[in-house]
Amino acid sequence: MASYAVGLVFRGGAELLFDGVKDHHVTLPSQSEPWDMKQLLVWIRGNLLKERPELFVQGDSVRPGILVLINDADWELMGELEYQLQDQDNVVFISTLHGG
Amino acid sequence: MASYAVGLVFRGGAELLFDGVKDHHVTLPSQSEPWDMKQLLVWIRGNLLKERPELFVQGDSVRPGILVLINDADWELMGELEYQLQDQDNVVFISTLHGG
Amino acid sequence: LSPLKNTLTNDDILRYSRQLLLPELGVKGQMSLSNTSVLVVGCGGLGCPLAQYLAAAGIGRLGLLDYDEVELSNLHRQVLHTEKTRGLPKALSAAHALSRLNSRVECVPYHLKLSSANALYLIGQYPFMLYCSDNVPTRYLVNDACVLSGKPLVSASALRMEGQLTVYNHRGGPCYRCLHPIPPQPDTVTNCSDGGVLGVVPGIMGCLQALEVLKIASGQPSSFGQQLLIFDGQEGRFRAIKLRARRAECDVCGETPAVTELLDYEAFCGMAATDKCRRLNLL
Amino acid sequence: LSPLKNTLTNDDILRYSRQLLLPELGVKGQMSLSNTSVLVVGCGGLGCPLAQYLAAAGIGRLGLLDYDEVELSNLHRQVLHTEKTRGLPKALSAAHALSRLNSRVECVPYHLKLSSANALYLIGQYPFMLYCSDNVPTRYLVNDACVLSGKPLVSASALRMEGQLTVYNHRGGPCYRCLHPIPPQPDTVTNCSDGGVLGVVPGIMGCLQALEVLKIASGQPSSFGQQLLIFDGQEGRFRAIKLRARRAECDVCGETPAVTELLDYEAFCGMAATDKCRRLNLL
Ligand SMILES: [Zn+2]
Ligand SMILES: [Zn+2]
Repeated sequence: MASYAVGLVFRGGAELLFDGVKDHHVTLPSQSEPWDMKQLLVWIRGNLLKERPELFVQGDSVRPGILVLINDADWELMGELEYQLQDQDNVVFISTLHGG
Repeated sequence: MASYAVGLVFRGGAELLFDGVKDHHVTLPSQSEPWDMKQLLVWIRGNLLKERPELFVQGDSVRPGILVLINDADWELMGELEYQLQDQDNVVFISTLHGG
Repeated sequence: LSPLKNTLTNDDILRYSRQLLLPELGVKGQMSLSNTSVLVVGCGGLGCPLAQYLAAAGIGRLGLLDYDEVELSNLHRQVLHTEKTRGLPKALSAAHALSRLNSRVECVPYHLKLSSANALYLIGQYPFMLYCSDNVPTRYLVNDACVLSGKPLVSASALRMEGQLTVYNHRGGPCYRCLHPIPPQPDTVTNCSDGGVLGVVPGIMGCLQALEVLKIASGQPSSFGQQLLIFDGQEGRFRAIKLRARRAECDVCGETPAVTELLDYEAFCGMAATDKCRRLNLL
Repeated sequence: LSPLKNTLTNDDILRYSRQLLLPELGVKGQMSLSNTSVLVVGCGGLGCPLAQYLAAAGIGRLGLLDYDEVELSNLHRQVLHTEKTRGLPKALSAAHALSRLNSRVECVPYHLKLSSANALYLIGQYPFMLYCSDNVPTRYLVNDACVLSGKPLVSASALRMEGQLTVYNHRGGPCYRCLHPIPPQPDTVTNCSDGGVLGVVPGIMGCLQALEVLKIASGQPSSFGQQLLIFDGQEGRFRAIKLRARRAECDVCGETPAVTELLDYEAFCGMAATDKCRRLNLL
């Protein structure tokens, strides 16, 4: 049962759903199986999210308009919801901006 | 006798003394003592520098106007000439720009 | 389009002398710039610095498209406009300012709204397209029009103290739909009228857009195909993100595209292609 | 200096509405900006975008210093000047352009050369100092004047397709002399006349300078004290470097400073405080 210390970063306005805190360093509870992104989203919703969950998650995944980056790469390159987290991973959730 | 693969980066015009090549990946020859920055400068002068060494080195050190950065920190924080290189270190030599 | 320019005049050589010195540009690159035309969609916080530096650098023709008029609340970030041009069409105000800077550039103001009816025609006249507007339907419209015309889209956005920049549909990289197959729900979208913006942040992002256009137009590779640049102005931090490649299943740039002509994007996104309505609701 | 402004007018509220919305700025931050004065040394490739966004954001007073006149070869990057202002002092040309953008900003043109004789007097009238000139003696002069007056120095430079940015003498960080105790030899220095510059690169760096001034002036921490930002425009890559702290042995900001008044910096550096001579030699 490995411990997972991961960095969670919210940008582009996504931080406003987390009391305006942009950078979170969290330790995920130990479990027998490795953590995957799907579980991480459930955990964030239950433990970090302060308001209006529908602005962050939708179904199993993040809502349209939020990009997810794992260690500075698009999560689509890493397996999306099935990606298995590693200790010290850095996950960024970024709302797409529409201003100009 | 460890092997040292280091990245050498030249910017701000310093690359013009190295045939315009900005990024070099080099393996330093094995030696019984660890490599330090002083020895690295001698090695660069003997093996990489293409022209006008006085525009890069002066005495034991780099000429005034060039900043040296080891792993993205000012080398003054790392011991300057006495810093002992580690395998995979990244060393940046950057000329201070004066345009505007 | 004007006939190809084959030589630099003496005035050109003097005007562009500092950039002609650059090995990355040189006379050949400068000639490419002067034979390039660029359509800037939106003469606002991003479009102003972008058009300013493209005109200064000697782009041959600049299309300046905006349906809006200059308001006092624009001037903290839309630096081509002035107190005297309040009430004038932004496209016209920008064209006047740019002509004062470089009369060698042909500035074409379009005081109209980009729509499914005119987008392909307009884009057809410009090899480059720059997206600087600030609403979701126009984003999908511009993206699809660029994909259907086979043109790169140098896209940026800025809100509050943050900015984002990507070059879509360029050398195997994704289009906007590859990243965002489903439009966001209207209540998740914040624009400058709602969220505010520090004017110099679109300034930085618009300049970075201009740099990428100048690189591509002069034959240098762009740094932001399949890359997303994220800027956090509060931290002064830039982060570069590797994006997915073009998606084979993409509705517009994929292998069996469902979108083969422009749609009704306001209906597709469920919101108006403007930020005016939201503003009116707030006041 | 004008009397302190204690309120925003209705026009101010409208003009700055998009930035007043920002929690990082708000009415308090906007009032701070309108009571701040900034001296811009050099109205060139960096000074133009910098002054443009400071004026747009509502800085109270802008000192615009430049001894030079507008030339055609400036216009590819010095975007406040125009074809019509060729031959006019740059300080005046810039002041006119900025007044059109924001007549609420007091623009003070100084058509003169910063020197050991006038620097402390001029800097004494401005809490902020921005360095945008392009020669080594002026760099040391400006640095020493800022240290002797206890003021931060938001410094940038740009050459070819690269840029650098630091805030010197700010919150325990180093001054320019801490980093560069010995001036470079004249033959190692390249300026824009010699090396060329792509105009939008100083555009990007000048905007980043403006952002740091706006942050500091509105009470936010700067991101670049004891940090050096390096930009490579060809790669589109930013790199942030942690710099040394203030050096105890520094000749000007150290514990027993040797420099307690301004020097003859041309003699100290062995070169003229201009890029004109070199340019004349080349032609
Ligand atoms: Zn696509
Ligand atoms: Zn010092």
